[in-house]
Amino acid sequence: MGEFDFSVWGPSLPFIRDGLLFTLRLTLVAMTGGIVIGTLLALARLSPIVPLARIAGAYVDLMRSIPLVLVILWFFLVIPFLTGAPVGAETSAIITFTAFEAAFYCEIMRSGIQSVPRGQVNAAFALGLGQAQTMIHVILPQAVRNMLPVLLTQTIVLFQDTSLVYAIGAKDMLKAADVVGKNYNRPVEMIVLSALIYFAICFSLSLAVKQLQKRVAIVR
Amino acid sequence: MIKIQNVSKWYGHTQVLKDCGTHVAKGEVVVVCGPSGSGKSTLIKCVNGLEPFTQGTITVDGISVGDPKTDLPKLRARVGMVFQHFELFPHMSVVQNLALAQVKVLGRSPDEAAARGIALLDRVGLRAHASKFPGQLSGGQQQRVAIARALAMDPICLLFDEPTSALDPEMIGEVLDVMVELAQEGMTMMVVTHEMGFARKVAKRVVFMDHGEIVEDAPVAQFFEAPASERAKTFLARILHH
Amino acid sequence: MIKIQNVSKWYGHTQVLKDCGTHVAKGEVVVVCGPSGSGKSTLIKCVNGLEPFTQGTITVDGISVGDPKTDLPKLRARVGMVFQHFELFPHMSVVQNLALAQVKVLGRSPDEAAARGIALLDRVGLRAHASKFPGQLSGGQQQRVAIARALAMDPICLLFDEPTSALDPEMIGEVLDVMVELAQEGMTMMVVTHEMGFARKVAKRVVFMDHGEIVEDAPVAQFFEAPASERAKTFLARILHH
Amino acid sequence: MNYHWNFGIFLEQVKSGDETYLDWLITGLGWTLAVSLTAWLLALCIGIAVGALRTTPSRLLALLATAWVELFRNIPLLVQMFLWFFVVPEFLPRDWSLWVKQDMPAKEFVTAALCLGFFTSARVAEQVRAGVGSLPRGQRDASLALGFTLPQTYRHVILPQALRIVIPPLTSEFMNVFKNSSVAFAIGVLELTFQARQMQEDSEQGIETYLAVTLLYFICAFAANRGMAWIEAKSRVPGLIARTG
Amino acid sequence: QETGTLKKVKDNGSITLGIRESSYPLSYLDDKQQPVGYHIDVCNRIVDAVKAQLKLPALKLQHQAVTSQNRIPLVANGTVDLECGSTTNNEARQKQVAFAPTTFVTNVRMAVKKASGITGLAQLGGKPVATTTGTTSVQLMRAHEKGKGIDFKEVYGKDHADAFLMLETDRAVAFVMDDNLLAGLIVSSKSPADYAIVGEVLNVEPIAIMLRRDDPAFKKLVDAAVIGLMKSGELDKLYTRWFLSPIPPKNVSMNFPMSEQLKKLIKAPSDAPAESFNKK
Ligand SMILES: Nc1ncnc2c1ncn2[C@@H]1O[C@H](COP(=O)(O)OP(=O)(O)OP(=O)(O)O)[C@@H](O)[C@H]1O
Ligand SMILES: Nc1ncnc2c1ncn2[C@@H]1O[C@H](COP(=O)(O)OP(=O)(O)OP(=O)(O)O)[C@@H](O)[C@H]1O
Ligand SMILES: [Mg+2]
Ligand SMILES: [Mg+2]
Repeated sequence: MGEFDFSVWGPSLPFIRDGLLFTLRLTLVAMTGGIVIGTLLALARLSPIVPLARIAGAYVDLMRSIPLVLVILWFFLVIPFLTGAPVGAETSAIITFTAFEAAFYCEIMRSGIQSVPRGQVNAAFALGLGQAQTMIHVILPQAVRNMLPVLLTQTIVLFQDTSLVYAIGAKDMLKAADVVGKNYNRPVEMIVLSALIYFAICFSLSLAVKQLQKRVAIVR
Repeated sequence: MIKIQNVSKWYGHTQVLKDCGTHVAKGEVVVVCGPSGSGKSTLIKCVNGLEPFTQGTITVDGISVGDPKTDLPKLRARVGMVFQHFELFPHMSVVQNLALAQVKVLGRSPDEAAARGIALLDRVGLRAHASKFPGQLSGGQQQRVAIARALAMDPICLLFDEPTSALDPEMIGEVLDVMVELAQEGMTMMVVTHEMGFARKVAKRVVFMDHGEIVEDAPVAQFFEAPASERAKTFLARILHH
Repeated sequence: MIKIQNVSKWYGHTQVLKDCGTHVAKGEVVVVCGPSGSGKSTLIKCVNGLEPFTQGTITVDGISVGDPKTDLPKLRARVGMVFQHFELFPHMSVVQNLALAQVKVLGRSPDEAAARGIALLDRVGLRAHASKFPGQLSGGQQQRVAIARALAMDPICLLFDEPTSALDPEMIGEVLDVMVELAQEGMTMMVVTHEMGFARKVAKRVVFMDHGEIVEDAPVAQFFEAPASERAKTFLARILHH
Repeated sequence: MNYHWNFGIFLEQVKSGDETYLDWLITGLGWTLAVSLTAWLLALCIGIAVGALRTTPSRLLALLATAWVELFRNIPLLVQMFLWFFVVPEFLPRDWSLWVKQDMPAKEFVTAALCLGFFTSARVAEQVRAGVGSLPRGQRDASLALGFTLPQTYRHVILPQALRIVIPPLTSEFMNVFKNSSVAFAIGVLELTFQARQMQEDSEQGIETYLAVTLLYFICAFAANRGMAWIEAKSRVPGLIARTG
Repeated sequence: QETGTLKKVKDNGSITLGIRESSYPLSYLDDKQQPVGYHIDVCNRIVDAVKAQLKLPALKLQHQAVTSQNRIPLVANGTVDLECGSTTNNEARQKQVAFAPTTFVTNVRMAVKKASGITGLAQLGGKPVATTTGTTSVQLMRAHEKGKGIDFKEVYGKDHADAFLMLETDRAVAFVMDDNLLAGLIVSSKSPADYAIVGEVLNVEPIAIMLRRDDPAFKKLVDAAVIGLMKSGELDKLYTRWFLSPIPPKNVSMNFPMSEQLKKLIKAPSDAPAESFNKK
């Protein structure tokens, strides 16, 4: 291709912006949903009720063993049969990512919960707090603080993984860049642009994580 | 107040408590000692139901701890406990640590709970530190906060599990001072400790455990001057040696 | 043997050692004590160059520790050190712990190193445990292994940083016994400890530190009977109180 | 469902050739394994080195190692794959560039394995760094105090412990390598995803195809998981309680 | 009373078209990233017919991007009602889906750089040949009588644009693909004059709009609409608009005259699969 021509970046910006908005929305929703469901899954995995723990464990192991792009495809193809009605690519992406990320957040929250010393549970019980109160007021706040860096790092991974929605034709940032690249026949330049954008966003996020880590870390 | 009768406990195939029995009357201080792994922590945790036990009965103020019908949280709210590693909640300020259970368990209003908390902090000499976080305090200060936290629930008795053994030597004194004061005010206490000076000063009886058994249960003077068992003698020699 | 002159050290803007100076002659035992955070660990780590210092000089056996030209690994191989938390290598068996540095640093043959290790284990009474892993030993046993590990390098002097303060009370004795024996055999030792019984028994001098300063550096008897400074008096009162 | 099922498809011949679809999938599995295992080996070597460098007192080395990690973990793998394949060769001298593009043996495989290896090495490095950081500082002191040099300290004391600690997170990464290798189809490695696309285009039995491929990936990840569990059990130190998480 | 797709469309008040993002000029995204193309226009006419039959002038039109991997399952599971891409009608697919009458015929050939002097399969021995992942062009080359015994080095792009990039950057000397796609890629390339479409026709493939199987009512409506376009000459106009006039995004013409096969098919519409086609 010899020389590069970066003038294609200009006209691509509106599409990049739209794609980025979708990417961010997907990331945010999947993160929030994933953390909530993941925490519930973690509680299930740690619960003394064996069947519940088994089911949660099986779900997590399954999700962690299949490439995300296949999960995306499966959900897209299978949800219509479950619900009886087709769902759009975006809805499907949101459901898939939430369900998939929940498995990863579950593992993070599980180790977060386990990282809280056993003595804390004893102390809470000894004060007369019940199981649920102990979880809500004593264990989870510490687990989240301990795991915040890992939770956010996983979110950065999630942000990058959203590029896999190409498999179901949803239009994220990478897709938008790809289409512009094809229209102007400058695919390489557009890939370079998306690499730069991804890097800029992920790198700032990981810097932010480091700052946050210093701020919220529990003084022991 | 506390009655322990024929309590045994197994972890799988290993027996960690063997037919233990003792009692603590109202206003009495009983010290429990013994080598590491002898089951002291396990025994004291059985008293407020933090550890389930396999056989025997324990009653606290007439309520049976092992009975499945007993409302354990309610019972525990009336029994204070202080741990070796303080176990303050590190994500809450000192006064929040004191208020949490008062609000959530006793149903006191947040203001009332905070006021009671501050009063107790005053008592252990830490009023100035009310809004600090546990991690910003020294070990001795943290343990005094932990005692105040237990007192905030207006307990009928207090359990201590090696309250000074995670402390630097210069801080042991400040914690023991608070405990001695409590004892002198008539608090019922069951204390696992190796601080024999404390035992001599305020304990009524010493319970000596080894390998899950209560080997000796004797009045303080008798325990120190004429321990009945060989094991207690060796133990005392080791621990008073230096 | 060890000469510390005008040593100062800053962490950023906080000064943790202030113009410290003392010395340990060959065959002498010097005890360092003082409140938590006073800089004892920092000072003793400066002696074998584990902590760099900002000002002053330290020489060990005539070799300057702070000199950039000094071969620190070589120097450290001749200075033994024992830590508060033992710091045995948990992934190696006891005898491997003893042999590793002999082989890799002194270049002894594995057989020779193992033989020397076993001999030293015998000496600290742990021959039977040679092929166990550190995690399978009690704290007191681990610390005795750590002392044997230091001795295996045939050190010219030994540094101890609170060797007994992480131990259960009944185990303190067994470690102190080994240390007393070493002292009586004429080993040069610099010991950070709060075990005043040990200090009385074998130390020549006591160095008392507070806030990074050496406040007092006196012969044992004088330190205990008539400490010169107010700070040392309060400290002694606190720590001997119980 | 309006779908024509045919699970016998795997034993049928492909349209233009004398192989069966099963043969295609087996070829694909072979390439998936080759790319993943090569990349994993690379990632372990680089990751351990880079992770360890980040914990050394040398500012410069730590900075370089940090740059490596940040560069390779902050760009999606798909994009990196494309950059390595299409962009990097353009910066080589013309002769080299042509050689890389036309004559380099197994160029897709080499590019994919390098790219996946580098990407994974950044994550391995993070884990290793965390593992080293979680060791008590006293271990380093103790080793230095015995006269070990810093490299010896890492070799004999720090890394053997840190690596044991990070086996669980590394297990996840190892499983991820297999899953991530599916991106290699983008530059034309004949691995599972590639074969799946080809098979579904040729046979029109897409759902059966993807079921089979999903199953194969699952088996790979599961085998990786078991393999690491075996290593973890083998390397367990008696008396050292495994840290959870 | 409606059944099948028509009932579903009526109930939902919307119809979903499956589109491709770079099947020039049948179905692709223009510079506003909106789907346009010859088959999109044909589909829009079909949708008009649906609106008329259901008396739903306000019927909502939705687009769903599909890929060659998921288009058939998406039609089968009801996500997409009409696939307006560039799908070859063949026997295997007819087991899964139904097709409208063929509206385009493509020939599989190869694009090369003029400077290479390559004009046929025979010159490809030992050289790298590009194609798109998942397509079967290489098998076609092998199967062709002139391709027998020649060893190509195959290289794969993940989509047509990537495969073309391989040709452009000298990773491959030829790109084997449907000729309309090749023409589209060449026209939008940096220097269209450097490329040529050459060589033997490896395969002739009827391209058609895809719909769900076993839905006679909908199939009848679609067939009627497409045949109507053919009979009225409107399809010719659409062909001219997309293949012989300037088109977005670059506003240049592909200059791709209608093949004899397509002319025949417009006279005698048919939804017969490729297999019946290539019978010589
Ligand atoms: N969760 C457990 N599973 C199996 N064994 C246990 C468990 N917890 C404690 N034990 C065993 O029970 C015995 C008694 O333990 P306990 O903690 O009560 O001893 P202790 O006297 O308090 O010792 P220390 O002075 O070290 O605190 C020990 O041998 C210990 O190994
Ligand atoms: N890495 C560090 N960065 C900043 N300050 C430090 C660091 N390490 C130690 N300090 C500070 O240096 C001072 C001396 O610490 P040092 O560990 O030497 O005290 P110590 O006398 O050994 O206390 P202890 O009895 O608790 O072991 C303390 O105030 C400590 O907070
Ligand atoms: Mg205990
Ligand atoms: Mg210290």
